[in-house]
Amino acid sequence: MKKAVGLLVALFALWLALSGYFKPFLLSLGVLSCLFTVYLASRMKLLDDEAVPLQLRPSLLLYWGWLGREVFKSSIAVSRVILAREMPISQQLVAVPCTQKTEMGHVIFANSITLTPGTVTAESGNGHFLVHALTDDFAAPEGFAEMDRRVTAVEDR
Amino acid sequence: MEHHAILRVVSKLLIPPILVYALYVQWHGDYGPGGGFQAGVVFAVAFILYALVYGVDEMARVVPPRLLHASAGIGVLIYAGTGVVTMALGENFLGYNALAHHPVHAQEWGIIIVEFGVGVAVASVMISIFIAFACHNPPLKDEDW
Amino acid sequence: MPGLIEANLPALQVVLPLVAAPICAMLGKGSRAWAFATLVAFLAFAISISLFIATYGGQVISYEMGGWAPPLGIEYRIDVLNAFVLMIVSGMAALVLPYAHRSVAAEIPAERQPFFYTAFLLCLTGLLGVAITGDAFNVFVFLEISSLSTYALVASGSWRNKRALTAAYNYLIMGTVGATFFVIGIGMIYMITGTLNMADLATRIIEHGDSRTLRMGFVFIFIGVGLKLAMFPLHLWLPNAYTFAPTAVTAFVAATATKVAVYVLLRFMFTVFGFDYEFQAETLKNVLLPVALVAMFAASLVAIFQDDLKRMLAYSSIAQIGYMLLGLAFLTHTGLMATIVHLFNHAVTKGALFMVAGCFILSAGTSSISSLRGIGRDMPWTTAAFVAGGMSLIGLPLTVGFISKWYLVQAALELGWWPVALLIMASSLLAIVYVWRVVEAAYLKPAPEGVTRREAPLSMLIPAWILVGLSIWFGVSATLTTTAASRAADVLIGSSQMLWEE
Amino acid sequence: MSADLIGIAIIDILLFTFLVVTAFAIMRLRNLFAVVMLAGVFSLLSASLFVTLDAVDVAFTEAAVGAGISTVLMLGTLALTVREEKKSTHSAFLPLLVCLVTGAALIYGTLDMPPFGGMDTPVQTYLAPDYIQRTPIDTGVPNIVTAVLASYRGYDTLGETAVVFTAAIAVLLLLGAAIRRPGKDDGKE
Amino acid sequence: MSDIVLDLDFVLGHYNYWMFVILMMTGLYVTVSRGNLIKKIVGLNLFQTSVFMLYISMGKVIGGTAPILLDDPDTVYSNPLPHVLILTAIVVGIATTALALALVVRIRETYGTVEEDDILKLEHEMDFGTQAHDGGRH
Amino acid sequence: MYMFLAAVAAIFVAILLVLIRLFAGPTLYDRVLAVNSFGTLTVLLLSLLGFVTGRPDFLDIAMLYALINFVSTIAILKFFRYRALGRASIRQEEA
Amino acid sequence: MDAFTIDLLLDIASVIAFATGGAFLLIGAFGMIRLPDVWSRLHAAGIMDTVGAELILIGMMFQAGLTQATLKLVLISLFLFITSPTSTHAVANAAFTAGIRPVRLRKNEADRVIGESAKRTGES
Amino acid sequence: MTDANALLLALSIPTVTMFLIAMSGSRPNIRDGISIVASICTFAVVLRLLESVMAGARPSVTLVEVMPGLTINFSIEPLGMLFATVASGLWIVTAIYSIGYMRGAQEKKQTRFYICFALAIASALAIAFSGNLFTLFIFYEVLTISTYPLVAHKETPEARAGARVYLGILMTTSILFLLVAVIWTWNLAGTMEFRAGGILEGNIDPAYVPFLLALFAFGIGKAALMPFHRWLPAAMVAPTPVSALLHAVAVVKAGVFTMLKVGTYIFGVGFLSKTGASEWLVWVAGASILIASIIALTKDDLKARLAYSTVSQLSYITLGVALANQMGVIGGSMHIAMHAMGKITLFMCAGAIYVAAHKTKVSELDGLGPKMPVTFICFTIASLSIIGLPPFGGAWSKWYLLLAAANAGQVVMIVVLMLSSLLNVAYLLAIPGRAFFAPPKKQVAHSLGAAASPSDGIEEAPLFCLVPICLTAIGCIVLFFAVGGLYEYLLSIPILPEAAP
Ligand code: NA
Ligand code: NA
Repeated sequence: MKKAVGLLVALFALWLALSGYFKPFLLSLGVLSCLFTVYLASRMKLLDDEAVPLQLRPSLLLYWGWLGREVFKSSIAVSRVILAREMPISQQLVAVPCTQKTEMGHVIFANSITLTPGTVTAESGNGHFLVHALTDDFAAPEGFAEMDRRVTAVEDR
Repeated sequence: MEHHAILRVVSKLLIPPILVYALYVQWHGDYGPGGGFQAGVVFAVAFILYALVYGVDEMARVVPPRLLHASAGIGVLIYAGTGVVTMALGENFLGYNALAHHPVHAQEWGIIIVEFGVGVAVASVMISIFIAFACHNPPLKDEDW
Repeated sequence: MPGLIEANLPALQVVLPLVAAPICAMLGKGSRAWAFATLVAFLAFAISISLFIATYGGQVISYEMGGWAPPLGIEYRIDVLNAFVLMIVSGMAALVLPYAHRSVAAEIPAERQPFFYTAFLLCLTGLLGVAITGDAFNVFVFLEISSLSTYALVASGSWRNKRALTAAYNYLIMGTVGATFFVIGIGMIYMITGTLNMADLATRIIEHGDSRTLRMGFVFIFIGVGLKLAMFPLHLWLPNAYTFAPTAVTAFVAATATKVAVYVLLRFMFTVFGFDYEFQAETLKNVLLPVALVAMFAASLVAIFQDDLKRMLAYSSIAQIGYMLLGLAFLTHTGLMATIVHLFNHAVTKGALFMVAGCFILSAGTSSISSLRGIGRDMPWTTAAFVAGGMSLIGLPLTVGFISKWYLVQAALELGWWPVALLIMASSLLAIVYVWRVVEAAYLKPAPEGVTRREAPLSMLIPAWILVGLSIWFGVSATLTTTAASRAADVLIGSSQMLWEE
Repeated sequence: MSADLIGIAIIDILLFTFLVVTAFAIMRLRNLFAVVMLAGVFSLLSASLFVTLDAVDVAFTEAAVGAGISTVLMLGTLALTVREEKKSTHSAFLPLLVCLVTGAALIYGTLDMPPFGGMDTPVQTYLAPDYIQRTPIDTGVPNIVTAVLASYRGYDTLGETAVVFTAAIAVLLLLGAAIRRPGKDDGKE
Repeated sequence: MSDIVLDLDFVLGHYNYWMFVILMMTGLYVTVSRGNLIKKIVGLNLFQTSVFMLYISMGKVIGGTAPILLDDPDTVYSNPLPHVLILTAIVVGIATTALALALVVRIRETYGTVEEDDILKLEHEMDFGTQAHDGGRH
Repeated sequence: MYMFLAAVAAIFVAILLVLIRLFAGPTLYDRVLAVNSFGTLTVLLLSLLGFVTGRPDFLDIAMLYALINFVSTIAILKFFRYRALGRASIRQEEA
Repeated sequence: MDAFTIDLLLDIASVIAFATGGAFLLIGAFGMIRLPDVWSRLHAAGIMDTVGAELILIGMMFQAGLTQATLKLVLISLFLFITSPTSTHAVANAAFTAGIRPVRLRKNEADRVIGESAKRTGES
Repeated sequence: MTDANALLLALSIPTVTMFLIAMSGSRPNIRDGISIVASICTFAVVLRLLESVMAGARPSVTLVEVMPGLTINFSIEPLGMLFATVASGLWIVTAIYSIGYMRGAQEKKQTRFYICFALAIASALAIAFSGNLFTLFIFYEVLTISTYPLVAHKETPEARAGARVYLGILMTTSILFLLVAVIWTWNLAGTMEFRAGGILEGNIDPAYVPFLLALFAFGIGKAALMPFHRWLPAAMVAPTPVSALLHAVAVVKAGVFTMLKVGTYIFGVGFLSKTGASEWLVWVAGASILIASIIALTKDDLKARLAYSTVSQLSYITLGVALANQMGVIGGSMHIAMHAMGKITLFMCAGAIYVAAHKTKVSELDGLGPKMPVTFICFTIASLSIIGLPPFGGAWSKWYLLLAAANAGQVVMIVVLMLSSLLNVAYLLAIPGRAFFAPPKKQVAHSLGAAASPSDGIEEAPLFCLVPICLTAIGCIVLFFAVGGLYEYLLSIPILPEAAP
């Protein structure tokens, strides 16, 4: 029930952002629409796990800020590789351990890896992500560990 | 941690916003681009995503195909029925002015109702068609691939 | 309430089957869907009759959809020509549906039957919508409703013969190309006039005069509709589609779809572009006339060499469409009259013949002429219906086919084109050949050994015989149809001539 | 012409170029996956073009259909059929002739068309002003396209809905309505 | 009919129509020349979409904006009517595509191929088969 | 205005390059990747066009595409792997 | 600060965002062409989908100011932020499952990850 | 009973008979009885009408308006009355004869046979009574269709092929030429009524008249004008009663009757002679007379020889029309009756020979005369009538045709007619000649093995066959002496336009 309300609130916020009209008629339609969506979501069993509330944690925003910087930095690094005359790529598939407990945490970690250019999550399993890295620099375990730590921190809080 | 967790979780995250977006498009056809048809398609896309990730059988549990077939027809009936109602109220077919005292309000109501019909029909039809394709068993043998 | 219904009859004509279609899909069981669809078809037929009566005297009914005045909104504009076509279409539906019950039960899996009847109602909706509307783009929309449902109906013959699928596919591709050409044409005339209402288009086309865009608009509409009506050599989709579609579908579609397409052509040529539009007149004389003549001969010749009865009748349809186009190409009152009266006559005749073919298929399991040997003894009533229909196809006196040919030849002779008159007659000789191949096989050849063939059920025989009866009735006393055709021709010529003279 | 108009014209031309390139690629490629994806690309490029031509509703629809439904259905078909097109054996002469003749006819038809974007053409001066002026008075709906679609020409849209419904009925008639488990043989009823 | 002066103004006023024609013909060519049933449908979509573009360009007013009303009364709007027509046409197009694809699926299921050449060969064999069968009975 | 046009120009060049990758392949995954990137570029283009034409409220189209592009990519991959769109869920497919 | 200055600053911010974003787009697209195989191209696509796209969206936000358009732009960037890595991952995963391996592969620890799923397959 | 009712009754008796026959199909005796009774009744009603017509009555009935201005109308005038009398009278004879023949030859599907027969008679009467060209054309086609099953009766491949030729030529000519001519006439004159003096004069450019006439002359395929005569020999595959029906009672007579009717009431004899439009037809008819006779000489098959004889004789009547004077019309009309009586006798004889001796070839008849004396005597009488020797009916019609040729100044045609009579002698009289005077051939038995030996017990055909033969043979003689009344009657055919009221 809490999850449903959380989702409802989030969806109604989305509605308001999209609509921009504050006529009573449209607002009531918005409420109805969001209720209907929540109903469907529950039928789809989308409310089963932690997916909904996690999106709203403030710590996540902080994490995103950090991630943005990382993304920017590695973008420049990959750009260098692309623009370099001889293209110094040395591809590798490395196994990266992950310490998150929830599925959502896994996903945030995996997507964070993928979001930062130079590394892509290719497969998951065995408590690890199989990550493709473009060069040795990107394959460094320290980088992943840092990210892993931060994601777990978001998850815990 | 399972194989397609990422896809599954992200889809889980995305489907409700897509549905809300579809409904937004549905109800804001008067004000901006979009309307019943576009909304219906987007609505269906949310279900298609669900079916892609969770399987058609699972989706059939959420919306039984028979319900979909019925609602496709109901969408058409909402539209045509509006026309029939206006006829019964003394206007021509689809003459919305009969729906309220003030013609402008009547028109607005008429437009919203028929667009709703379109949306219901299109969403149901698109999902039905998707199910029909998706449930058709591929007759291919592996060596064909 | 009766007044309300009467005032809204034009809308109800199309809305009734349209509303009925989704309900039909929800009924769940084939026989329930069938009963419902049949009821609806009869109501639609009743509506069309009352519309025909209302317009027979030359009145024009205008109905504004949504209450918006014409060029802004969509208008229904019914004169005797529309009403005539509406009556053909809904009448055929009302006859084919009772017939369909048994044949569909034999040809379509039970769980798909509700969808079949729904598609049938949608097809009816589309055809009626095309025939009744006064808006150029609305024609396209309803044409596509009917076309899409027809593709599906044709394809549903696949449980009898898988070739129905490829037939439907080819039909779909050619039909869609045709529809797109039609849309291009509409776009061009819209571009130079700014309107879509047919009556409004007529006046504004004259205001703006001839132009290259108008010409190509005409050409694309002509070719687009030509594809839909299987104008030779754009007919390639037709033979297989008619051959492999379920019998009831063939009977209905052959009797109505191409007729409605011819109607559209008439409407656009004469009401929209105008009877006196010179480029059109030139095109008709230099292109359509030879094309129609070639169609009459080529298709009839091919029909002679077919072993499958349905395919033979399909090629015959292409030839018969040639007759309709020929009448149109004469650009005279009598010629138009011939075309319009042949719409009805051919619908009745071909409907009956395809129904007979369906009876053969049901009883003998095949429509191959060589395996129909001696069937005249086993299925006397069915075969007799074929003979009567065949005579109408040939154009023998006391059948409707004769009436059509009469006016066609008369139109040719009025113009002094006696070679054309001779060619018309020569082509009907080819019809004798292909009809007589069946008659000979059915009556004069011994039945194959060990084959048992029962007479077709009454639910199929009666509709077929009603059509045969109509083809004889209106062949003996054609005053009603010819007068309607004559007035329709008046409408087509009169309205536009008045306009061009301004 | 102001800068933004020139800008839009250049965008148009570039979009055209991409469209033509994509169309030719579709023609040339025989990998049907690639073809399907390119068809999606074509659809998106045309949606962009529609936006530059002020047809936002159309662009919206084209994007939804082209990216959302068409592609998925095409893929569904590929899943049930093949992924590579065979080389055609018959001559391309007749199709080429047909297309050239049709194209020539179309070009001929364009010669008398009013120039693109003009304001004094029949299309702009005849009905359009009525729709634009009357929509707020008659219906109070800001989106004129919606007003015309659902009210002035609402009957067309009813037909459109019927077409969609027809497609569903047709597909169900052809492919069946029941959800079947894998393994059961289908299509041989 | 007016005489055509093929100057720059004329070309600028018409070039986009000609581009649409090229696109249309590419689509039509794919439809009529390709033997693969799926490719034909893609071609058909191309053809139709190009026609839609032609329509939409009819309604465009240079310096105009999308026909969604703004507060400024002096705004010039492009013609909404072609947009409405094409919305309908797009819907019809997708409906046709869905049906066509369903047909292709069934064709593949029964014929084992979606190539026109192969299908024609199979159908020819079917025809030939029937004829031989009948010939035997004569 | 010019900065929008400049951004549009950059997007066009990027689209061109991505399309080349799409035509060239060589593997299916190259194409899917290209299509996905093309989708993102289109989202940007559609957004920018709203600004260029002076009606930024048409971002709805871009948003629609941002949402839908994902679905078609998933569809491509899912069915390429399992040869069916709906034969079973991804979860069941593990077995 | 008057309105003009704010506008100027916003314009400058936009120009910077567009310029860097556009540059990243171009580099990424160039990488799409230049890099040798699908695995390496994934990263080029990553540049385009992340920094390239987001920077351009941010540039537009500066121009839109505090309007609903900015809200929608934020939503778009949010959606992109969620979907683009997922898509990329899906492509990588599909390629990996299909047995496509990077060219000139320096190190391969795939066994450590897929071992478990292989075991799972064996059980069921 | 009013004349109009009598007219309708005459048409409806054979029509109703069809249904009665169909219902009594399982009981042959009742079925055959119905045929005979119906034929007698019909003849009685026709005689009743004849009486009225001779008294000057011109009954007319309009059944239905098919298209605006186009009605199915029956009106009786002397020419049609003559044809109706011949057809209904000979129906009695043929009906009796068919019973004998069909039972004797053990033919199958006799019910179908009698139904079609009755329909053929009904349409022949309808043709005779047609009040306008449109009605005539309709029943002309009905006649073709109704006789097709009769021709194809045996259902053998030969019968099917023969019937195909029959139907093909008759349909081709009637649709390709006659119908066009009919519609053209309608276009020109705005009416299709048969009117004294014709309806075309003043409505048609004289230059087109020969052309229109050609459409009619060749379109009326039943008149078997060369080169569209092939159907007649092809139809010889049919049972003999059918041949009688074709050659004497209904079909070819309907053809030449139509020719006369068109010449007299559509073109008008005066108009034809004024424009000289029928000049070419005189020559074609003349050629047809001679060529057909020569072909007949070469035929060994008895029925084929008779068929070509018919082709030749029909062209006499066409010639009568083409000569375009009153004597031509009278001679032509009279020849309908004379030839009918003669030719039906000949065919029934041929049938009797087939039933009794199973012989179809002229060369097989040697020595058969003494065994079947009555048959061959009747054959001789009929032959002489066809040749045109007194005291047999044919003499008169040939005489009037000669007069007509003389009136028209066609000397060559006089020669043609004489020459033709000589040829008739050669191909017709040769048959009884061989039968009576040639010694029976023995080698036939050798070659055919199973064929009859000289003493195989061949005797006269059954009585049902013989009686009609004798009746018609006597008819040939009676007609010679009754010609005065006939001539008087034929004079009442209006040749000139009626004076304007
Ligand atoms: Na990455
Ligand atoms: Na809208």
